[in-house]
Amino acid sequence: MEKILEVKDLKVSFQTYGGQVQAVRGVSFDLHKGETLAIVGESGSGKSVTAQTLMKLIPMPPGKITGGQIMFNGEDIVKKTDKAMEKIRGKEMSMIFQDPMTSLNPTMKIGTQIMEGLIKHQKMAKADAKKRAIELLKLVGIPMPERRVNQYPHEFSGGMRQRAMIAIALAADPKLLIADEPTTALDVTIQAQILELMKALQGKLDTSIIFITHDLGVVANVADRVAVMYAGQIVEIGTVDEIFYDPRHPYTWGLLASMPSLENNDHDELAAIPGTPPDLTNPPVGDAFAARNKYALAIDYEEEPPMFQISETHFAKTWLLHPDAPNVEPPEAVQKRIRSLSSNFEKPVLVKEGK
Amino acid sequence: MAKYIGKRLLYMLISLWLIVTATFFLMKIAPGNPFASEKKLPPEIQANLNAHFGLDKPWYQQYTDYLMNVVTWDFGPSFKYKSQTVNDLISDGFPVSFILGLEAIFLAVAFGILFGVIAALKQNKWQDYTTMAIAVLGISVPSFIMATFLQYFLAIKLGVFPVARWESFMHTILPAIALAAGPMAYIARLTRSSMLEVLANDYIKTAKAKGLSSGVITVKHAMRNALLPVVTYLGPLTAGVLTGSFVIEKIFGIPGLGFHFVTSITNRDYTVIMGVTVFYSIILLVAILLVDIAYGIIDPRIKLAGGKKGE
Amino acid sequence: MAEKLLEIKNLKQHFNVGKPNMVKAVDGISFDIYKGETLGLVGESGCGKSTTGRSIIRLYDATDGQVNYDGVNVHGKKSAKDLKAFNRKMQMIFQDPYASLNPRMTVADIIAEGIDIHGLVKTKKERMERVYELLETVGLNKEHANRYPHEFSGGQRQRIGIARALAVDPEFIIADEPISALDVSIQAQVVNLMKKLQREKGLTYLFIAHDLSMVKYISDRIGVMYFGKLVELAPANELYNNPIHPYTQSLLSAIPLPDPESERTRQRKAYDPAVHQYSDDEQLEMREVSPGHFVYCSEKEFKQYSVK
Amino acid sequence: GGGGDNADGGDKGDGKDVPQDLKVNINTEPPSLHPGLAQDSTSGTVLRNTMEGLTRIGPDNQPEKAMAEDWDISEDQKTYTFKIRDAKWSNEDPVTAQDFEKAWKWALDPENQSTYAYQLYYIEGAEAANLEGGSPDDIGVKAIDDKTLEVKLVNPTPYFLELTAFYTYLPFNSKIAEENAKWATDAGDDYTTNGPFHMTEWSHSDKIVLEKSSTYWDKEAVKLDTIEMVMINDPNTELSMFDNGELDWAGAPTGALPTDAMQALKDNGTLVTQAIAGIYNYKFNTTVEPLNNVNIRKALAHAINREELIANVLQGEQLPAMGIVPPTMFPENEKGHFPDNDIDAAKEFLNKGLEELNLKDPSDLPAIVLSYNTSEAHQKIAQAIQDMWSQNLGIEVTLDNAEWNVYLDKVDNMDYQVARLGWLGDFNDAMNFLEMYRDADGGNNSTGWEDPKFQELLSQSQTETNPDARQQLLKDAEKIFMDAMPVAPIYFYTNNWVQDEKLKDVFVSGLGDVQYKWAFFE
Amino acid sequence: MQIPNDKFKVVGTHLSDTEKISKPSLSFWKDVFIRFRKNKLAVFGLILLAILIFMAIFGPYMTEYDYKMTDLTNKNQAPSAEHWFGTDDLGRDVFTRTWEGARISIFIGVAAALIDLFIGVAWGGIAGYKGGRTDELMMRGADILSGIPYLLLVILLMVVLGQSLGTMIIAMTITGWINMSRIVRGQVLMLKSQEYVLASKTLGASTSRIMSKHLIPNSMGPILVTMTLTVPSAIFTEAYLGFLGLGLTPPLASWGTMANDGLPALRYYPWRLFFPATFICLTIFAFNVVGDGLRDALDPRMRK
Ligand SMILES: Nc1ncnc2c1ncn2[C@@H]1O[C@H](COP(=O)(O)OP(=O)(O)OP(=O)(O)O)[C@@H](O)[C@H]1O
Ligand SMILES: Nc1ncnc2c1ncn2[C@@H]1O[C@H](COP(=O)(O)OP(=O)(O)OP(=O)(O)O)[C@@H](O)[C@H]1O
Ligand SMILES: [Mg+2]
Ligand SMILES: [Mg+2]
Repeated sequence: MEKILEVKDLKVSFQTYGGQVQAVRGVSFDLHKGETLAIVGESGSGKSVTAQTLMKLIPMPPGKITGGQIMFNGEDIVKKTDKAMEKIRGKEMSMIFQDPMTSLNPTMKIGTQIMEGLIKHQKMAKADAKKRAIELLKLVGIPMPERRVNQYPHEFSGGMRQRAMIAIALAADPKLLIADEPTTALDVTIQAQILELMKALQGKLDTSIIFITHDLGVVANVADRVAVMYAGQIVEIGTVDEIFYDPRHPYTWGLLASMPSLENNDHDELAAIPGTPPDLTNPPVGDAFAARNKYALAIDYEEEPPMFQISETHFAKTWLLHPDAPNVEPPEAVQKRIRSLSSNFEKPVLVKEGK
Repeated sequence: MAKYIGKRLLYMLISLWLIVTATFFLMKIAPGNPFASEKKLPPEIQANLNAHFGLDKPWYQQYTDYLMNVVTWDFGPSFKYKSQTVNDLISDGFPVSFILGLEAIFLAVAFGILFGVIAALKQNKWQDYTTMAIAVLGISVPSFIMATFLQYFLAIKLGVFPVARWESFMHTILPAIALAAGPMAYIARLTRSSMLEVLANDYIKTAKAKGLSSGVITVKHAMRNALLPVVTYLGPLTAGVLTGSFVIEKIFGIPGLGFHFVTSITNRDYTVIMGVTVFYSIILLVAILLVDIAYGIIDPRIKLAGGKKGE
Repeated sequence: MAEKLLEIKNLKQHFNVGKPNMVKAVDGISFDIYKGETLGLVGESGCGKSTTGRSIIRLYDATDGQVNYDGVNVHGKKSAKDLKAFNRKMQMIFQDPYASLNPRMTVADIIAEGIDIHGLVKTKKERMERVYELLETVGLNKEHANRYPHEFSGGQRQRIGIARALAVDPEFIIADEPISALDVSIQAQVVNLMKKLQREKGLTYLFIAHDLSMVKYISDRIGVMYFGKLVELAPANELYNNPIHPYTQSLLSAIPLPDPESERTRQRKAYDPAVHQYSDDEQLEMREVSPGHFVYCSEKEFKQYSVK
Repeated sequence: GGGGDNADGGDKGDGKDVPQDLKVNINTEPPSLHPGLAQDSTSGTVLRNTMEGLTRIGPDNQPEKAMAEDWDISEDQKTYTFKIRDAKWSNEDPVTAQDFEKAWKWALDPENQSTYAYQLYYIEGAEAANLEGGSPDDIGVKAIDDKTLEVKLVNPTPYFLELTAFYTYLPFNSKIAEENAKWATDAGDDYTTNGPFHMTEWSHSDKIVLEKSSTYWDKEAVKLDTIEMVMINDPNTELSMFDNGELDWAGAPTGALPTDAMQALKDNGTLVTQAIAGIYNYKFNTTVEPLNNVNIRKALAHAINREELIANVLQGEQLPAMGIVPPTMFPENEKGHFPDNDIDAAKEFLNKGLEELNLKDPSDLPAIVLSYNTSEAHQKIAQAIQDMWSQNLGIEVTLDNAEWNVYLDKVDNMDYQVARLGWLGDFNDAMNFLEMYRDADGGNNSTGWEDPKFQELLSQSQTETNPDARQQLLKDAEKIFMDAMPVAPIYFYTNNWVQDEKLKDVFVSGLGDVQYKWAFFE
Repeated sequence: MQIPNDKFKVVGTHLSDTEKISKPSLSFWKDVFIRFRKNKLAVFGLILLAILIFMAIFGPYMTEYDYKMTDLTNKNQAPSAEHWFGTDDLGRDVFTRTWEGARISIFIGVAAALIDLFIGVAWGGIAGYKGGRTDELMMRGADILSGIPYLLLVILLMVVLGQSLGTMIIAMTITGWINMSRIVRGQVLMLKSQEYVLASKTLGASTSRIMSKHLIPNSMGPILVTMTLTVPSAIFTEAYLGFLGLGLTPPLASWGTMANDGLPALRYYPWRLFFPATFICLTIFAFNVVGDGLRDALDPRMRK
């Protein structure tokens, strides 16, 4: 399959008065045509920053790409000027932002905000663009779209704003769609509709999707592959089955264990990961997750773990995969999921340059 | 909306009435009278004049007379300019002031916003500093100094423009610039500051993500939202500028209305004071109403009705 | 159950009244919230959940209806002092995290705002300690206290909002999608915290959310809203096990599960309001189908449902 | 504009091809161009050039024949009989004696609100008709026939002929005035004129255009084709326009020159200076301490260095005033009643005054308040004199300025200590400068001073028919006045202006009135 | 890679590690100060202001002349070793007068800015925030004040209160705040429906708190710009009022009166205008860059 995007060792930091916040600390992944990559992870782990960096939308300054490459269609985005980016944004790549209220212009009608991209990139006439905008609103499940196009963002509910954002992004018929928590504010029925819509788009245009979400149910639904982020790094990446059925990183375990399930009725505490995430102005030495990891090894406090490869597609960044590491039992909730996958290598293999 | 405007029109009438009342009493309390001069009139003539112009009537009667004048829009003759009525003064002077004012406002708004936007987009670059320097000059050099400078350098030294008077389009340029400089500078500063604020918002990022060019983003997304303080300022400014500026008219010998605002008071020309005050106030009040309506258009979150619970 | 803390009677909230684009965001809903319980509120996006919450806490003046808190009408006139006391009792976590944070205040100041307003601490040091405590409670770092909202990720912002609401030790919290932007682990942390506070201090929650598994986990009772109306209200388990209203059924069928395989095969039930085939003269209201289980239905449907 | 059609050639008249179009500044809108209503110099300037009275002040500053081609004066100098010449109004109506009679009676009719009606009070019955309800028929002006006008006066008035050139004495076309009461509010068919120029355009607050009148009896003498009178109320602009060739004249009497330009204009030799009958005074409030003391007043009056003030502050070659009547009337007043800047005398007076007030030192005097009305020129003079008084006499002075009307009110109510006031003569006679101090409560006295001897002398002068004797009476009166010093004279006014080099024969009278009748460009 | 075996021992969490705080807690204002300090131009403006104030205090004593001492024969002298800034039309030393004038003009400027801040901001803020009838009442009040002829007001004030600095400040106060109040009201109208204001409301914040913590800080841009505009206009208003007989009496100097007096001399004795005008410009420039710096420093979202 053709690679549409290749991110290599991306590093992004923000200059603040408190010091340099290293929001993204060497992220590498690739994305194929027509594929959906879900990114999950700790909130504040750099998912949005990574996503926005792909479109060069982080504010610069204070943000700065301190290293790495973003090869999109064979060209390095990092080197492109703003002017050149204008041709790519909204046409080749589009993005659904996380915060729907502040991401919509409060003084512009929803319809106009959707139409803008259509008029610019698809050279539509105004009337056509409006028709299309209404169509898009209908597609994202907003009732009475003819009336809603003429409303302003503050007259929309949270979920409706989010859907408007989605409509804006979809209007572009992009090759790469970056969706940053696109369905958090949606009820499950609408969420399902939206996911179907995205899949339909994917089917039609062979769009690649980067899907950031916290909802593992949604991940299970849409993703082909999943990347788990923690403290500015990808700590585990693999196919959706590999992550759900054979997770290797203790943080992934923590995530999977924290979910309540519909079936059991017990009112026990949910299994949260203890502690607070690290301060990215001074990332800890060694494994950033170590301090909160009950499986942390002594070496985790000294040296950053390298990337280990478990299968052709499955990588994890933890010392636990080191041949010398002791065998540990994942939490119970995780153990229930684990299946042995045939594609796995015999033994985890150390990857030199963390991929 | 119609209801709101109706309500505001009512308030306007009340405001106008209060302005007229306050002006009337201030005018009456102020020492002097329209016939005072260095060479004093014989007291009998003075009394005769007072009687003729109704100045000997009790104050409440004079007051109601003035109110009637306002209501019927007939302010009577000027005390000083005996060949003209107040209505004449206004209808002669206003068109001139209006044209000059429009030119000035156009200059102020067009260049003010342009400079402001450039300064904001190029924050802390030379463009920013240049516009800042222009703005500082514009703000700190008042219009009469500006006018004298323009006259001196552009009219006398370079001879590009006529020195003064109101005869052709060329004659309007210098006064319009002098009048516009201050507001332009202020608008530039206001625009810069609110543009900076707006540009830091997330929706600018969204607009970028749509692939819009920075020009379109600036004009369509940022400027409109940054314009609110400018619009606020434009209301009273328009009223002030359209009704003429005393100093500019004096320096450039322009037969506008602004002249009367000051001279009617120094002359104690009561009818003219009343007339121009009412005229200006109406324009001012309308301009302010328009500003309030513009708020709702610029930012739909601002509710016109103002009151909670539909009062 | 315990005593009623909140009584909502026929609450209506219409926007743009008298204009062609009038929206009946909330259109006559009634329910009670008991002391110490968590009432979950779910429903289609745009159905009026946030509006309900905002009307309860007086951010909107209700078009019609009543909200009684501890027997006192929330929307009635109050003295400044009563109002302040009331404000301390009832708090809200806003749906939109970033918009609800003043961009010019540090996180510490945002969180401490309620503390300052109600004078809950005496010294600066105490104040900071309280702020650190709250930060930690919501899973943030002390380091973050001096930063500004724009320097945070979506989830972190959400947590600041939660901390702010908790700061004044309220009795009743309206949580408008408090956890949707958080990762599951932090979600768990927050939910655990809310539960703990409820246990310890007898807090009452109105919990608005979309994540039905979380709603089920935290709520005692759940209300389902559709288009400005409450369509079903039942104890949490009852609702899951025995959903009656077709919309509820559709909603439950759409819950995504964190299991790729089941997701590949899931079947959703669509809801079409036309199935009710209500005629004009039918009286639609909340009817108690089984003890504590209310459904918005017509007389005819009521009979059907009761039979089941 | 009305001037356009003349721009291409001045081939009328002398056949010279210099355009005869004058552009001057008249400062402001003339408040009224009705002779009976006019009361200011701007209106006067326009009227003087469009209308013509019985006489006109000729280039020798004497009244010469104008509408009156001849006159008779009775023995007692109280009856004047004028013979009106065959002149026409601009609408070809003849100018008649009735036009004068009606015009003067119009002004005296209290109905008409003429503020300058008192200028006609020299005529028998005039004051009564204007103020006391006297019958207009008793007014001593009568058209004996179309061309004969008889005027009876109250007292012998040596300057009456001169007065008939004054604008309140101008006639108007009574036929038109009867048909259209508002005939004087705009240029047009009804604004008929009998003077050298005819008003063709009056755009209010902007400009007035005069054109040579084709019906004027003496049109041969008139050389200018048009006069454009613009209204620029800013001395700097006026001068700039002159420099830029947009005006042919800048400065007095119709405009003003900026003081700061004086030096430069003097240096390049273009400044024209001409004395006029007017004086700039500091009046003393003789009813308040310490200014009720004549020696203090004298001390203050002596301690002003007028020469230096004129040379450096005013810069208009004004004449130092050490008397109250301008030298145009009393030539010996060029020297005045006391020396300028006589510090020794001033100190002597001061000490005497202090003694009388039982004070030891000038510093015991309370600060003297010097009031003036809001104007830059007054302010400068006040500051300079403030410094002179404090340096020469050690008297502390505080300045107090007020807006014009407020100021007049203050002065009228004697709510001041030292106040600036000026006086410009209406006619060329010393009486004009002395009369106002006759009574303490007289309208224009405002010093609180009066003296029976002074009053007596003035009364005598009014009936005295011998001009020399009369002159002496007035001089004696002035002496009394200067001895009491209720007013410190500062300087006599001059007119200063610059004019186009080619512009000739513009006549500015001793009162500062301008006439363009004879003017031309060479 | 050789790693000793004992390193591969499960040691578990070290939760206390995350408790450390490396950055000291800063108050908002300290934070603002730090940000302000990084703005070189703003700091330069501050230094400039300091110099101007220093000169205002000590400048008049640097020469042998007194500000009111006239010397008519030495009038209108160009700048020279004797008279550094030349002399004016009464022969007074312009240098001395410039710094004498600085005292008054800077004082007036600051007073006007404070009037703006305290009356204008509060008035507009309350009107905008309260809305409804309060808004109507307050803003119509402002309209009425700005409709009444100012000159008339001033004349009356002068008659009633007499000539003094206090009267002048009152005259400036009467209408000085109106523009600011309108600007602030506009901003507040826009901001008051922001969610963070609502949030603060639900916390029980009083109007004054919402104003001072939320609405005003977020309107700081226009407020500062308007204040920097007020300063020069106040400096010239002072001259105008002085000329009308309100406030300072000559021979006291102020930049405004000096510029007024010097203006007609522009063609002949330019230094009489140049010095006061330049210092007005410099002051305004300083106020502007300081204002800008403050604005930026007050907005944490700003790029550095
Ligand atoms: N403008 C900024 N200035 C300083 N720090 C920033 C800025 N933007 C983001 N950060 C920091 O970068 C880190 C990553 O933020 P990011 O928004 O990518 O998180 P995220 O993974 O999207 O989290 P969430 O799931 O909560 O949205 C956070 O720790 C945040 O504090
Ligand atoms: N200020 C407003 N003006 C006009 N309409 C509004 C306004 N606020 C909300 N609405 C409308 O009211 C309805 C209910 O909105 P509300 O925000 O309560 O929905 P919600 O249930 O919270 O949805 P979500 O789950 O998407 O947040 C929506 O149709 C919305 O468009
Ligand atoms: Mg994010
Ligand atoms: Mg909502």
